[in-house]
Amino acid sequence: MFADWPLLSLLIWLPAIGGVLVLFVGGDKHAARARFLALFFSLLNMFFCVLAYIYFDNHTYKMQFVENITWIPAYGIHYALGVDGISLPLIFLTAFTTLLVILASWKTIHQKVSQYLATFLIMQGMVIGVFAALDSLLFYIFWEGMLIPMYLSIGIWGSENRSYAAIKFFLFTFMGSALMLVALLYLRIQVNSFYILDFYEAPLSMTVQVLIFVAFLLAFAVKVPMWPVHTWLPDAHTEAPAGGSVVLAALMLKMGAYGFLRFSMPITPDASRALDWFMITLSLIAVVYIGMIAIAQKDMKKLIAYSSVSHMGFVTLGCFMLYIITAKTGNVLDAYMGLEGAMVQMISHAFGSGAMFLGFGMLYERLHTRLISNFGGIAKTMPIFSAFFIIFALSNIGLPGTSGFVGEFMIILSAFKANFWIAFSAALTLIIGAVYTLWMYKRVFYGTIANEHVAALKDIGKLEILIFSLITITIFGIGLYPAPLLDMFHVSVGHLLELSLRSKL
Amino acid sequence: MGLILQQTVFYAFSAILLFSAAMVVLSINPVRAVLFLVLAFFCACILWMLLQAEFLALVLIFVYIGAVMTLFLFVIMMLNLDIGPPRKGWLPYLPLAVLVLGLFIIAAVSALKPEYFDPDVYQVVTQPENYSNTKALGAVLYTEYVYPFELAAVLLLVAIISAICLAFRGKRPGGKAQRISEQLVVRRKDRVSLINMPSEKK
Amino acid sequence: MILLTHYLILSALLFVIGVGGIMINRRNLVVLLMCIELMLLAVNTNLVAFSHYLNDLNGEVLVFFILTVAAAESAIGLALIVALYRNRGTIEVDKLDSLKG
Amino acid sequence: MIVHHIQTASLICILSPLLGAAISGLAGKRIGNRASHTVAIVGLAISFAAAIYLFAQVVLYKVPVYNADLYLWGGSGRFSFHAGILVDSLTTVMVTTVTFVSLLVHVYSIGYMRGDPAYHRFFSYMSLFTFFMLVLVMGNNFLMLFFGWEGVGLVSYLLIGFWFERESAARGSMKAFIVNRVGDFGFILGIAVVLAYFGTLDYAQVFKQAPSLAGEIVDISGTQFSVITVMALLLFVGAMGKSAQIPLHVWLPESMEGPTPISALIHAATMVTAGVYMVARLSPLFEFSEVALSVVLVFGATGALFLGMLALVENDIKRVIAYSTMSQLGYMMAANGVSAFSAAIFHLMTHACFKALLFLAAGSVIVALHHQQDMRKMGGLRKYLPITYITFLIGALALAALPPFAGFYSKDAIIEVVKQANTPGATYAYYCLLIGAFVTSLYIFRAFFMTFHGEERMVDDQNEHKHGHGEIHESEYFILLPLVLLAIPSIFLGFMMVTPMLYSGQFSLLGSSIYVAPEFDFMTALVTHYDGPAYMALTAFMHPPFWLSVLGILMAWCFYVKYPYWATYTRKYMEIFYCVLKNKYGFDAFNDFFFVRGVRGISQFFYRIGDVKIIDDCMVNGTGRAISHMSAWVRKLQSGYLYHYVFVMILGLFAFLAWVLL
Repeated sequence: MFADWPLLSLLIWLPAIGGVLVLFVGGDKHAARARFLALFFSLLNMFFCVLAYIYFDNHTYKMQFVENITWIPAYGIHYALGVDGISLPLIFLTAFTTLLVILASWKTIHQKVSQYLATFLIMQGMVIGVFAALDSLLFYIFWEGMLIPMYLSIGIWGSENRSYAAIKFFLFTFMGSALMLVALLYLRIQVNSFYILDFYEAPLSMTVQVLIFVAFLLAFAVKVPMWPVHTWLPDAHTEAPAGGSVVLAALMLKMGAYGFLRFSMPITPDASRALDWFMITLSLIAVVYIGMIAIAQKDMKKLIAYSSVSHMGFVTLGCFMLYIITAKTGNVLDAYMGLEGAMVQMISHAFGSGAMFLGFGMLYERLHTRLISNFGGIAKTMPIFSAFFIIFALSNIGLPGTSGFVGEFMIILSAFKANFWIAFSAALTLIIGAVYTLWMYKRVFYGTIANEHVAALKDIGKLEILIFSLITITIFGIGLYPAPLLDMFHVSVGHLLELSLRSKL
Repeated sequence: MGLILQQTVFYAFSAILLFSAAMVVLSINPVRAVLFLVLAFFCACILWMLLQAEFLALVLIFVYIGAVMTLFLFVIMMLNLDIGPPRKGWLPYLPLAVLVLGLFIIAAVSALKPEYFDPDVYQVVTQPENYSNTKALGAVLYTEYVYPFELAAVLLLVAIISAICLAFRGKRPGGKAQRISEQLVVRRKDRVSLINMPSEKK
Repeated sequence: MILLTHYLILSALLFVIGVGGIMINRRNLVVLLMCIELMLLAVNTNLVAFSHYLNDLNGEVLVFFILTVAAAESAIGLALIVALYRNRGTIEVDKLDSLKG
Repeated sequence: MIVHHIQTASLICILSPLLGAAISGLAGKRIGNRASHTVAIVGLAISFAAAIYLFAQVVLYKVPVYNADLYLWGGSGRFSFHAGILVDSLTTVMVTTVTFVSLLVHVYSIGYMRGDPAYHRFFSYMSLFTFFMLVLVMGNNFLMLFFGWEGVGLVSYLLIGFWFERESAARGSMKAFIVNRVGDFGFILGIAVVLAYFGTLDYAQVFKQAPSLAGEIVDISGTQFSVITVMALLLFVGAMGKSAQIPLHVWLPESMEGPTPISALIHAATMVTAGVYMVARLSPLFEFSEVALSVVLVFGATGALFLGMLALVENDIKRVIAYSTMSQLGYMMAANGVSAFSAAIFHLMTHACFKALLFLAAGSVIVALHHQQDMRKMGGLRKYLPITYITFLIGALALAALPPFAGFYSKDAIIEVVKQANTPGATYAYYCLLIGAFVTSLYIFRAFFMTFHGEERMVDDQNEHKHGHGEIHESEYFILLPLVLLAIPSIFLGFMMVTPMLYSGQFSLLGSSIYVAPEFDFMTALVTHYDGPAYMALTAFMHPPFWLSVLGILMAWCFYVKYPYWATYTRKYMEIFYCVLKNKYGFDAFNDFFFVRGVRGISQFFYRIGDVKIIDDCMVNGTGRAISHMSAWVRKLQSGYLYHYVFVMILGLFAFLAWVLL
């Protein structure tokens, strides 16, 4: 019975409507009411996500749950939605992350509660819209639209330096996407349609492809973020509230990588092929250089943020290796692993980093400091929390059995197919990641109790244990049995490879 | 009218026109400047007559000199500005102004090349004896240009209203305006009060 | 023989004097308005001259409208000056720099 | 049918420790200490029973090799990765050793860890460790190997940092993990090479294809390498990390910050031997690269001698044994290097028993002295700790390779086979190992005599008074039982197992699970001179290693019991030598300077200069600043003066005119 429902529209608009309703609940006097309402909507959304997963057919690369309504006929803009094996996991991730954020806000947010919850519900709708849109203008609207709630969440619930961070975040991402709009309009003129799928068929000369690629690159690279346009992320992360950081790490960064997969590679395959060395170089710089920078951090949240950038370097590396691999072996099948590894890395990074940000949020709420030197010996006072946190840290450094391993493993293995030195640099993350994560863990959790604030800490409560358990189960689930997740990718990735490897010239 | 006379009139009034225009700019006393402006308009009026635009020339006299210039004069006198030398003389700016304006004049004059302004093309047409500039203008104005004409009228109205609005500062307290409604609702007891005075004791 | 060119030169000079007046006048806003009148006069003279030499009445119609607009303009301009004087106590051009960035 | 049983048994064997770990770890607080150690030990006992069953099936009844995939872990393109189990003789030998030692260490921990606030956590970790170790040895592909590999590394990290309040423990655990990660860095690249050239990670398929790849060449930035050599060397980097080979050995001494049972189980008996196991398991790869074998040999032999020498100047009893472990791991690696994989595994087994014994005995001493580890503050303990004394002596004799103790058979075989070998570097290795034999007995008996003989030097650090004699007493039953149980195989294991393990030709116990290329088959040469274990023990005095060991013991006796001032003299006259050893050849200083401070410096530089200054300050905020500077300048154009605007208008007009005219 659900198969005929407009599931994607529900997924997008239900949280948005929920957000508005939550907003109407009003002031902090009715905070509990707002929380339960938000939780209800987020669970409802999760339910529809599960439905979508059940009805999803992973034997076809065709878009599914397609909705198509003419929206602005004068310009040929449609309200067109649909998902394939690449976007559905990300939508699932979005619903799940928002649920976690709402649960996590229960104890940490006490001011402007309904507004906070509404912000994240609306943001959820927007992000799902980004992943589900088939019309490029619709995509663009969701893409920009989600900046507003994010901007607000940093600007209102952030810490001291929040306005600088919020503006930096906004300008960076906005600057990037301005050029993307130009590219979209150009493509619209070429194919006389705003459908993304029609863009794939547009014949484009090399020069045009390179220009479009660069325009897309700016938009997506800022979002991912790639070196050297990454500096907004540490600032945004440090200043954002816990929920904001989680959504930033878990969802926003994925939008950039998704853009590469959905736009750059299939629309401008020749330019991608010609510029893949550039992308790979930037990715490796992100992996190694940013990893080194993470070591130097004194601010715990910044450290996690830099590690995020470093991990996203893996994603972009996995995305753009396919050209070298196929050029070397001539076998498309060899290229699957890098791309699928990148996508697993996207999902797993959401849990690893997102969970660390959530965990840090709980610490921050108790201690109100971000400096690592103000922590120490927390394992003594908060044993359960420390146990959970080490699981997230280990997922972050890619320990086998955790989700973080799967992506890194697949990407490093396929990197070797491309080039020894790419694999070598990428594998350095094994060491660098361990250094910054464990050093941080040592300084924060191990050692003697640093000060009386730490001594007075209380361990996490039942709700927090619930949240962390959900994440832990997912981390181990993906780590020990990634096959179901990978099965969702196969056919869609195959189609994507086909699109990305042909020549448009 | 003979050609010589025409030329004499043109050159003479042109000279006066330019002189008075210069004096408008240069004179320190604004009243004097207005008076020179009036002179300039008068000269221009003569020159327009020479161009057989009698109606416009007269309008210039009546409307401009009669109304607008008076207004200028009125404002200047009302504001009662102190007349003193400018704090910074205009001399320092003069070279630059002369330079730029000189260039401008050169450019403007160089535009007057014979190929653009061939005297054979720009021939004066001799009008018939009973030709009336006023009549011809009116014929065009009230037929072809009636719509813009009405617009111009509205524009003037708007200008009047807005000028009043700009200059009007609202009723001043202590004004002596008559308040009719108050006068009408007034009662006897408001105006007349009977005072009971005890009679003087003897 | 007076040619069109003569009138054009005359009005060019007149116009330049008006412009120069605006530039060198630092004292009085009213004089600025007067300079504008001078420039309008130059333009009008041009139009009348063309109208005459091309035997085309449209030019004179245009002058008529310009005169109307100019009258309106100076009325509003003067009203503005009066309002300005009331608010700021001066109409010295040098002191009017509230638009300064 | 039997195949089915084997699968069930191996699953029970792997999963029961995990279950024990889960119960004692998650519910430990609720069910109490007693229940949690019971659960863990029962889990392990089941696992041990299953291991014995497997051993019996495979070794005694010669059941064919069981190799099956359990489930598809994940697949991509033409690669698929499975989780699978391989049960062959090598596996069963390892599994039995691991579960046996682990079980005893579990029992030992009841006594050793009594009263620790995180008692249940400790048992959970140990069972978890056993689980990972079993996955490591029972996996049938590189993925499982890597999974177990990193898993044991993780538990090792957790256990070294078990007393995390201590700064040294926290630092040691981190160092252990990171150094191991350096090894894993090579390991995962090795796996990548395997996948790239074989297209699969399954052992069986890889080994089948290995001969065909022997001549393949890979081009790495212009230089030609043999594929197998690159592969084997990268994998060996992983083994170097885990098995504490030079130069990645630096973590092992610091791992002694963990509780002593951990040192016995993880850092002596099982985990550190994973590298040895790995090389043996991958023998079909290593055999095709003489370069790789030679590297393994040279690194192993160097470690065997030079790391053993470090134990001579160490005063911490646990660290002495730790250096001894590194040295013995060097012996095993050297055996691997000359393709005597069976000897390596044999030494691994015997070493697991006697080294665990030594550690546990040392732990018993430490408990008796209230966590005093400095041997300078021990002495004459023979009187108070008789059982510990005897078991330690047995362990020491086994380590010193005196016949007929277990260590003799395995170590002597290694030295002999290296002597026979003609692998490049074998001569150097032979002399290293030979001197190593002398050093071994010297340091272990130095420790023995310093601890149990001589005058009593026990001083309580806090109270500055001598321990009352009544205070030092023999440890409790739970501690002594494992000591005795380990002492038995330390004596007899070698005698019993040497024939089936080493000298049965192609019928030897490990059989087909290792592969030795004909040109490297030096073990066969030894078989011809072999006449049974008793004969071997009796003729030991005909070989130099025996005399070197005895010399070592004698020297130790002279230096530390008879003429203690000799030691002082020697130290005085060999100042430089002493200094070099005391500074551990400068590895720590080098690492500290080059890696720790170097990396920190570079990352600080990257952050402060690269990110903050150049990107953020110069480019990001610089753009903002440039714009605001520019607008400040442009603002001046807007002076607010009418005549300026007019002037610009005129200029514009002029320009327009000029454009029209020109």
